[in-house]
Amino acid sequence: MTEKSPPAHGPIGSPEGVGVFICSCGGIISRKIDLQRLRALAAAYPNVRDVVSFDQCCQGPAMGEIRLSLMAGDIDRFVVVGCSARTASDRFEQLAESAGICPDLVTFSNLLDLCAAYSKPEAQSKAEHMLRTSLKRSTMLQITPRSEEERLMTVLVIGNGPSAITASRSLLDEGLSVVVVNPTQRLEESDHQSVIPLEGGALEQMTKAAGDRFRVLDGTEVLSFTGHPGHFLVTVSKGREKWEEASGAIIIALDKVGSEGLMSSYLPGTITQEELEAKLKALEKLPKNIVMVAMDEDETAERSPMSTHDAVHHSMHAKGLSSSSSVTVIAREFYAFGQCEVGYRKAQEMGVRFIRSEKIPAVDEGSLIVNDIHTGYDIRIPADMIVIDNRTQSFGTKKVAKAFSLPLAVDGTMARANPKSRPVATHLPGIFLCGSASEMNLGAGPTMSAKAAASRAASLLHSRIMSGGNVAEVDPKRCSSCMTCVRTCPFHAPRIGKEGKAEVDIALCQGCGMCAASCPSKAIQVYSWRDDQIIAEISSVLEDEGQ
Amino acid sequence: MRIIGFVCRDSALPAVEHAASKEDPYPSFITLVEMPCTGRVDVVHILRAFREGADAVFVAGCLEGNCKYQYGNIEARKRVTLTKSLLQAAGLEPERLEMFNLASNQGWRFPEIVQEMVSRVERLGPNPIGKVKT
Amino acid sequence: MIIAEQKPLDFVIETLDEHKNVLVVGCRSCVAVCLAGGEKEAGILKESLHLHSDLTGKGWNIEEITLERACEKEWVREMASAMEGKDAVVSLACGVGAQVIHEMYPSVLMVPGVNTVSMGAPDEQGIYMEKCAGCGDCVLHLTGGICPVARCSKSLMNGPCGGSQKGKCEIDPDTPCGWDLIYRSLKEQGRLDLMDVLIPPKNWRLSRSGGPRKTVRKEAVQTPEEKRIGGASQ
Amino acid sequence: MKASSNLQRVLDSGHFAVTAEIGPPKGANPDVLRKHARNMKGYADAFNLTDNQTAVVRLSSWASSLVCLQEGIEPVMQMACRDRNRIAIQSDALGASALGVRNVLCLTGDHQIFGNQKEAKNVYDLDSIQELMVLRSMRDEGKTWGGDALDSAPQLYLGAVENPFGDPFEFRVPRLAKKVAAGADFVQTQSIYDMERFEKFMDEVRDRGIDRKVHILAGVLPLKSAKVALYMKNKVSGMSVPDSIIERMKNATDAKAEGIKLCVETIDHLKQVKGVHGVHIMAVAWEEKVPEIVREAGLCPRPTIVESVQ
Repeated sequence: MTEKSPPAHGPIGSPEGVGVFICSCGGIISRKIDLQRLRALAAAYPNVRDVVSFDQCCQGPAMGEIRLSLMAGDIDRFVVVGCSARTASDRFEQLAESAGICPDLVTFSNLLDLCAAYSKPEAQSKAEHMLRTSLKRSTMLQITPRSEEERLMTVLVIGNGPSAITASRSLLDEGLSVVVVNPTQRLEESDHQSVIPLEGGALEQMTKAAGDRFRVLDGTEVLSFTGHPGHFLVTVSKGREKWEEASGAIIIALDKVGSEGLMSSYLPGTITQEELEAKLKALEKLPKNIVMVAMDEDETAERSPMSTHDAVHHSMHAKGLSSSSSVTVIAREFYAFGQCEVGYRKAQEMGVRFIRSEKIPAVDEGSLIVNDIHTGYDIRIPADMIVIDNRTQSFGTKKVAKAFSLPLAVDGTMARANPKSRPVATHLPGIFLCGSASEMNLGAGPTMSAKAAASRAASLLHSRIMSGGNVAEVDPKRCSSCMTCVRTCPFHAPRIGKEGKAEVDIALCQGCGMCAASCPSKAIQVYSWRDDQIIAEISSVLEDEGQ
Repeated sequence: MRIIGFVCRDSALPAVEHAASKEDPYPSFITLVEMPCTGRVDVVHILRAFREGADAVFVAGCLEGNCKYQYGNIEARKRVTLTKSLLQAAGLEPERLEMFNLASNQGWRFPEIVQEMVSRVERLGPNPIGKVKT
Repeated sequence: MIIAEQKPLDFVIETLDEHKNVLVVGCRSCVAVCLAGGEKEAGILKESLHLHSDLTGKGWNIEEITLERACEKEWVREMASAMEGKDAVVSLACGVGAQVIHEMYPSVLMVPGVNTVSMGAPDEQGIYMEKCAGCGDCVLHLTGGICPVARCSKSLMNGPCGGSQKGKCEIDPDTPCGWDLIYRSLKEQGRLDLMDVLIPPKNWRLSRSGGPRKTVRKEAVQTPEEKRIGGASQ
Repeated sequence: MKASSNLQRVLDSGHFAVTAEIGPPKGANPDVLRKHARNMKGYADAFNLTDNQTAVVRLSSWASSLVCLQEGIEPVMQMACRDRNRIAIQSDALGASALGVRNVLCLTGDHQIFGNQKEAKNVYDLDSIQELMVLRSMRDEGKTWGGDALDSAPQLYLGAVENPFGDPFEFRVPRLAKKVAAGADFVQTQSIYDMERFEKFMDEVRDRGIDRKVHILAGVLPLKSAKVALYMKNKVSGMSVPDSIIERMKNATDAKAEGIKLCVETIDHLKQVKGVHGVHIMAVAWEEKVPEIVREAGLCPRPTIVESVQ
C-alpha cells in the first residue's frame, strides 16, 4: 500500500501551501527574538498560506489549532519554528499523518538551541536566516514513498544454549511463535557463565506449554537470508537438506561452549573456573589457600570482563563456603561492570585479595610468585588450589556472521551496532544479538541480554512496521548496473533487479545516502536529500549570509 | 566570514545544538547544512559551497567506528581528502576544508572546531572568489 | 570492461588554456563502472573547472553531459545541442569514446580527461586488474583460463621465466605471476601435460602489431540499400 | 676461421667444460674488454658476453663478441628477447655466424623495470624457447622462421639458461626439457649456492634422461662480501642463498678470499654431480679472479681439441 510519491529523480514539484507554526517555547525564544518580525517574514515568503505563533506549539491547545489549520486543505507541508527535530519530530509527524500530510514534509527550525543564546540583535538575524533556510528547504520537499510492512509473528532464534532458551521463553510470553535454529545436537540448558543455574527441565516445560508455537531445529545451520523487518526468509540447512524459514525478526543468541585451561604451563591439578563452579555448587570442602589467576598467557589477548566476573563471583562464593580459606585473585586488570562492581567491593570486604600483575605468576613449591604491579615486588602466595579462566569457544559465530554479513569484533565475537546505545542490536534492523558469543557481556550474564533482545524483537512486531520515508531511489535510465551501490550499502538494500538495473528495497533502506554519493552514474537520489536540494540549500544559505 | 558545515544529524548536529544552547553560541556566520549522514556528502556539494563564496567548509560526522550507518563517516573522510586535492589544483587552499568527528555528547568539541576553521580563514584571508565576482 | 583513470585536474586546466566554452562529457558505460568518468565524475570535473574559472576570473562557460555510450555515433549525436558554441570537449570517456566524439565534432579541441589503461575487471571495489591484452588470438583454452599475454609481464608463451618466486612476478611483489596462476589452474584441471607443449612463436599480426584492426561481421554489414532505407541513414 | 665451436668440441669429447662471463663496458671503449680477454685467455673454453644484462645499457653483445674473436678467445653471444623481435634476432644470428661467432645463448632477458631505461617499450615477440626454435630451424633446415630458404645456413651452437631455483619448482625440470626439445645444445644455470635444491633438480633431470640430451654447465658466482650474499638472497629474484653461506661470509676475516674459496669448493662439489658437464663462472665485476678460480679448482690447463675434418 505504497502512497503515491513523485519520483526522486523528477523535477521538484511546487508546494501547494506551506504552514508556519512559530513557538515561543514559554518565552525562551521570544525573549531574544521578535516573533512578530518572524511572522511577517514567513507570511511574505512564496507559497506560505498560514503563519501562527504559539506560546507552546507542542501543548494540547496549540496542537489542536495546528491540526485544524492543516485540515483546512490548502497546506501540504509545514515548518515548526521552535526546537530540534529530535525533540519534536515524533509529535508533529504524528500530527501530520493524522491530518493526511506526509510526515516527511515537516521541517524543524531549531531556534531554541541554535539562536536563543545569542545577544538580541544577533539572535534576531540568525533566526531570520534560519527561518528562510527552513522555508526554502520545506518548499523543496516532496512526498516520500511509505508503506506498511506485513508482520510475521514468528521470531527465528539462532542459538545453542541458555540465551536461546531465555529469549524463546520471553518471546513465547509475548505471544509470539519461535523457531530455534540450533547448530548443536541438543540445546544446552546449564549456564556456565553464572553460578545460578536455570531451573531444571525448563526447556521441557516450555516445549510442552507452547505446543506448535515453539519449534527447535537441532543440528541445523543458517546459510543466508533475505527480507526485512516483519518478513525475513532465512535459508536453513540440515546436512544436505535446505529450506527456508520465514520470520518477522531474528535473534542471534549463540552462547560460548566448551572449556579448556588457558595456562598450559601450569601443573596438572590446576582447575578452571568452571570446575570450581561445580565444586561450589556441590558444596565441596575447599582447601586453605585458593589462588585465581584470571589472565591469558597471551598478553595481547583481549582482556575479558567475563574473566573478572567469574573470579569475583566465585571468590565470593568460595569465601562464603569456607570463610577460613584465603582467596587471592591475580589479573592484569579488573573489569568490574554493572552488578559485578558491587560484587567486587563485597568480595574485598569479605577478605578476598585482588592483586594486579602484568606477568604470569611463576609456580614455586606450592606457592605462586606474583609480581605486584604497584610496588614492583615479587610476592609469594601459598596456593593449594590454582584456578584459571575457562577457555570458551564461540559456537559457529563465524558462519552465522557470514550468513548475515555481520562484522566480527577483533576478538572474533559478533559486533553490536553500538555497545552503549544499542547493545542488543546488530546494525541490520530487525536482527538482534545476545548470548555470550556476542561482544562482551557486562556481568549481567547472558540472560539479561537475551531478555532484552527478545523484548526488542517483540516490540518491533507488536507495532506497525512502516518502511520508506527518506529512502534512496534508483533512476533506471541512468543506472549503469555497476554494483557500486550493492557493494557500498551496509544494509543490503540495493540489488540488481529483473530489469538488470539496481533497485532499492525501501524496507531495508535507512536513508543514509551513501549509495547516492557513491553512484558513478548519479542514478540514485535520496528523498529530502536530493543533490539538487542540497545544492539549492547551499546556495540559499550562502546567498542569505552574504547579504 | 562565511563558513559552512555539513553536519550529520545523528551526532554532529546534536553536539552543535548542545553546544549552542549553552552561554557560548558559535558565531552566527557559521551555517549548517544538515545531512542524514556525512556519507551523503559528495564532492560537488563541497565544491559548490566554495563556488558560492564559502571561506571555509567543514564536514562533521560521528566518531569513526560509531557511525549509525557503519562507515558513512569513513566514506566522507575519503571524499574530503579527494576534494582537498581538487581544491589545490583549482587554486584554493585545501586547508579551507576539513573533516571532523565528534560524538553527540561532545558538544564541547564544537567551539574547538569553529575556532580551528575561523583561525584558518583569518590566516588565509577570505575566499578570493568574492572579490573576483564583484 | 575498459579500465581508465582520471588525469589530474591541473592537466585539464592547463590543456584547456584559452578555450572558454567547454563541454565535459562523461560516459555511462565502462568508465562509469570503473568510477573514472560517469555522470558523477563529470559533475565533479565541471564543478572543479568552474571553481577554477571563478577563482581566476577566466570566465569559462562549462557544461556537462553524460552519454549512454560514447563509442557509438548515435549516442554521441545526443550531445549535438550541448556542443553549440563550444570550443573544447573534455572527454571522460575512454580513448575510444573520445575519438568517436572527435569524429562527430572535429573542429573543437579534444582534451582527454582520462588515461585509458587496460581491459580488466575489478578485483574489488576500486581495484582493477588487467586481464586481456586484445592480442586477437585467444589461447585461454590452452592456459587454464588465464591469459599469458596480459598477465605475464613478458607475455611469455612457454611457461614462467626464472623470476617467478612464490607465485609472484619479479617486477613487483604485488603482481601475481601469470604463469604460476596458469600452472596451478592446469594442475587443478589435471592438464599439466599442456605445460610441456612447445608453443611456437605467436602470430602477433592479429594483435596491434598488425596495424589498426578492422573487424568485420559479414552478416551484420548493411548493403547500400539497407543503409539508404534503414536507421543508419538518419 | 673455425667451422665449429670450441665449446661444442670440449663438451662433446666428454671434458668438464668451463665458461666464464664477461660484462661488456658501459661505454664505447673496448679496452677493458680486451684486457679481460687477454687475462682470461686459456682459462675457459668460451666466454659469455652479456646482452644489456639487468636491462642496463652496455656495449652490445655482438660487438663485444667480435672483440673477443679479435683477441683470440671464443665468445658465447647472449641474445635476449626483450629488445629484439624475430626479425632482428634472425638477422643478428646470421651476422654473428658470418663473422665467426659460433655460440649463441638464448634468453628471455630481465624485465626493463630493473634497468636504467624503465620507460622502454619491451618487445618479447618471442620467448627464449621460441628463440631456440627459430635459430635451430635456421641452422638445421636452412630457413627463416617465415619459411624462406637461406642461401646459407648459420653455424650456431645453441645455448639456453635455466634457473633451478625459480617457482613453481616442479616445473623447472619440465621447462628445461622444453628448452632441450626446442633446440638447446648446452645449458648454463643460475648461480648455485643451495646445493641441496640443485641436487634435487639434477636428480629429476637424470630421471628424465635430460642430461644425456644436453650439456649442463652449472653456474657459480664468487661472493665478494656478506653484503653481496644478502643482496643475492633478498633482491635477486629466483635466487636461493642458504643462511649458512651468509653466516660463513659474515664470519670470514678476509671476505674476498672466503668468497673465492667458497666458489672453488662449490666447483669441486659440482664436478661430482652426475649430469653436470661443466661450470659457468659469473665473476660479476670481478673478472680478474677467473684464472685463480679455474686454477684452484684444478681445471687448468684447458683441453685443445682439434677440429675433426668434415
